[in-house]
Amino acid sequence: MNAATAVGATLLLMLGGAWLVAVFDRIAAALVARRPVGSLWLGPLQSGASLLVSRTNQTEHPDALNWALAPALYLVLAFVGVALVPFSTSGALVDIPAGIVLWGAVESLTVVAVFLHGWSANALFPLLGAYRYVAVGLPIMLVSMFVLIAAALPAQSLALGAIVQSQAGLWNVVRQPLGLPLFLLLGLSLTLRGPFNYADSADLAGGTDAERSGPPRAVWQWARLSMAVSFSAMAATVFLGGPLGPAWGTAELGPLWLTLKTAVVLALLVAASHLLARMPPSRMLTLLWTVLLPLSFVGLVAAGIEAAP
Amino acid sequence: MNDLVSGIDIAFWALAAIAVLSGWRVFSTDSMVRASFLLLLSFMAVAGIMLLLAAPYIGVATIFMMAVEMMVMAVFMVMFMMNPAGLNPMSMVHQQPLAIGAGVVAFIGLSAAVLTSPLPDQPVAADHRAIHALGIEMLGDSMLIFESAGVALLSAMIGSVILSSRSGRFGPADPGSRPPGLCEGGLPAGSVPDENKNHGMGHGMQHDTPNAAPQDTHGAHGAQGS
Amino acid sequence: MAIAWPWLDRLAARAPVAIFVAVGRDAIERVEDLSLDARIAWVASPRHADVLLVAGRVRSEDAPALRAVHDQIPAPRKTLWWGSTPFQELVLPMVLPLADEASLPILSLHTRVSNSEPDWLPDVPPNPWRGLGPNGQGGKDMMGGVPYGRPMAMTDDDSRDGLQLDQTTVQIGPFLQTWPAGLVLELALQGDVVQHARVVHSPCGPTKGLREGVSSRLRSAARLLRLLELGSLAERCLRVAAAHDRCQPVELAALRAAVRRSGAFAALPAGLGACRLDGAPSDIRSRLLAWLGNDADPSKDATTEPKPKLSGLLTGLEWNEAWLVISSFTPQQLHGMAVPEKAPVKGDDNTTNSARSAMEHAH
Amino acid sequence: MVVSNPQATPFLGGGSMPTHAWQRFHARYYPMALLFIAFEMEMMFMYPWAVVFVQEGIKALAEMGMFLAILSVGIVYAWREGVFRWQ
Repeated sequence: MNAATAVGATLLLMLGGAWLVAVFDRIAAALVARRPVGSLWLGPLQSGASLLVSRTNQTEHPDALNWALAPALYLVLAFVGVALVPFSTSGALVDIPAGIVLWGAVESLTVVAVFLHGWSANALFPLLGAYRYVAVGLPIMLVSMFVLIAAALPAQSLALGAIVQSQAGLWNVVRQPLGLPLFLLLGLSLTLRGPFNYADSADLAGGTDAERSGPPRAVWQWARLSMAVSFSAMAATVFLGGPLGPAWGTAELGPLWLTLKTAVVLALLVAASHLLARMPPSRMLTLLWTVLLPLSFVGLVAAGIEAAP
Repeated sequence: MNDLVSGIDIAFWALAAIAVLSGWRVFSTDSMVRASFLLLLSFMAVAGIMLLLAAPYIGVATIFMMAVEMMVMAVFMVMFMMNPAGLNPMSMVHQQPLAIGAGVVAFIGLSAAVLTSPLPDQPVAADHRAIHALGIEMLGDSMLIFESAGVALLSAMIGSVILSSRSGRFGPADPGSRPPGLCEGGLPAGSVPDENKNHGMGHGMQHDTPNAAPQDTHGAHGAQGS
Repeated sequence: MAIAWPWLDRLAARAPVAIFVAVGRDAIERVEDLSLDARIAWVASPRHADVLLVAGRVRSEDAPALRAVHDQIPAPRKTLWWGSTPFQELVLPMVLPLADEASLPILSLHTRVSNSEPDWLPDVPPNPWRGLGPNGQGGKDMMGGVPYGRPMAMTDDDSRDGLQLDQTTVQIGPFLQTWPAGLVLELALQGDVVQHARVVHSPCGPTKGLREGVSSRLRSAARLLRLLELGSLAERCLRVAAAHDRCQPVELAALRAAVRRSGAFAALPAGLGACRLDGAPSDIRSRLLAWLGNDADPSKDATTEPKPKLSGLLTGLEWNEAWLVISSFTPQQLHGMAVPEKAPVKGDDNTTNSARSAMEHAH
Repeated sequence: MVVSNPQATPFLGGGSMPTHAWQRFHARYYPMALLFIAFEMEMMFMYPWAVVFVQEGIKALAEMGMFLAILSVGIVYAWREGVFRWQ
């Protein structure tokens, strides 16, 4: 595959994917609020345009470099994540033998990006959001690491291509039933959504986003949506067999299957973010370390026993 | 591979330059947060060099580990350092003769190690499974090292909990504790929790609260050591 | 910096108008009903807004805050005075009685091509300051001076873990979304834990002659749900409340079930904001449950029991918990709880003290 | 891009704070952050181990059991000391 075509396709996918997430968000919001959906297809574009034409704000003596770079870093991380995903059975844009470890690096750098976004404004609300996000964003990463290691056991490899191949008989979502639900929690945290929205939350008037306006805010919001796409593609690859299709399909249909499965995960992610309440950070820390993390241990042991020869 | 300069060479030199430059910037910035993440940038460039050396796991794991560790380091540096955001100008280098000496020794040592060790001259085989080999090693000869690392890290966990948490099964940890002196045998650096439990002597401010609004004692002052 | 392409402008003009609302007296219900209009987006931060809506009468003590939030809206900004009196110096302000519908005037304001309103506050830094040294950077020594116009926070005692780290004193309010209209709090924060709380201005109080009914309780529930990141469910509460106001039959049981399914009750820590209210012990969970209930009127206004003090309830809480507690009282309940308290004597407050001495150093 | 002083003031709902927001920030989860670092280190051993798990069979299973047991001891201890909440 030509590298330029691949990059262009990824860019298109991220734009289209972000738009799809925004559409899902509108549908979910309308369903939960019991109201008509309104401007569904053009709505996200209109909102994005209104961000782009509004003027950029500047706070009092910010850390100007990081203030400018944080949204871009978040966006780049979303792109790196999606570049790791094998779109067909022949491989991914970035095909390295330690794929899930690199995804882990994307997760941890996301915490850095969100922290810098909140820190660099030199304002109270973003600062509180940043620190609170670090508290919850770090331990949830441990959960996701256990879940991904469990998925690597039957594949005998850390490469995402091999993990896809290992699901030819049975998808991981069935073989390791704890995996996808726990991984979805990480997705909520990575995209600052609903029950894991500790950074950009309502009790901080938008948190790390509270002092933003104009095109940088558009980039930040696009990055959030893109990260949702990236995460969902990753979840579809690790748990739903990625580009593997039913027996009657041909291998060329791989990208289509992956796109469909990604959309399913996206729908789950959006639904969870509109339906579930967020708890105070202290309570969430306790839940994470004493319930969710041990639960991921159990998942790993179960996956180990299942995969043992 | 007979080209005078290959893409790999360019990548190596670029990454090396980033590593050195950002490493230097760590010590010339005023902001603790910037210093932490510049160090992260330096490590990431080194990790990129490891990827060039066909060590994918070590390279990627370095990025992963250093991202979270520098994040935690930034949290702690901001917590405990004066002027954490570098609002006032300050110097990040202290004890310069000692530091220069240590730097020169480390540089000579590492250079000697590089120059004297037999470097491989054959490229790694394309189908070499480095991660697999690492796993086999950990379950084979290095098993003992691996498990003792586990126990060592457990003791690190317990030690960090003991040192850092105030609460515990047996009540608050600070009654009777005394911060270290500013000089040997001198006055404590902060306040002693047992004395004057009403207000902090944080930075030598005198306090009297004749007219303070009556507070519902939900723990504002009550939680101080008995 | 902003992008200016004609087609982008046309697309943006069809987006909902982002309004930041400064809620004054007796206006919160009107604003909440307005926010259900799909052509309008009620945003939490003035940075995200195009239009400032001043709804209801704003007290004179809140005027500086109103000027501040107005100036925080990025240009081009416009203001609509909805049932409020504009400042004297403004030229041709747009005024509308609170009884009129505001959505069309807001839309017309947004589409009208006009210059941005100028700042309402003088363009001066918070403290006079000139950079020091050859690079014009920072203040004196490590922590001194007013670098870039402000001093740095100084250390103080901590009520939870005893670590003496920086304490900042901050005044919050009165113009925040999901915040009681008119409430101004002074909080001493270490990290995000409230060390002391003090009521500076009490909330505007409940609408006169309006008895606490199904509608007003649902609106209170909506504010609390929004803090639990359940914005869509909060909107549903507001819709049910608005329907109830129009005397349409409403189904509360289904709403209650939806809130329960969201895990809102499990998310709220049991015993948070516990106090005796109207002669019975209550906490945040029981109050939310009561708001979503069907009872005619649980609050007996005949109780002579003294009300708990809001500042006492907030002390020692983490930021999110503190805000949840504030939002767990109806305007009627909050009325007697948040009375202005005297400021501590000068010199007792570490931060202002150090700020003042820093100022002296700077000159 | 320069904005006026009143516009640059941080948003606090109309309120204000006299100082910079940047401060020696009292992060309330510092014991957890330390624990997390130790945890993370151990996790790095698990990736190569996962690759050879099926090949090595019962030996790898036993090693994982031991590893998870060590981690669990750390968690249980920290939980007993009340670390997993806002300090």
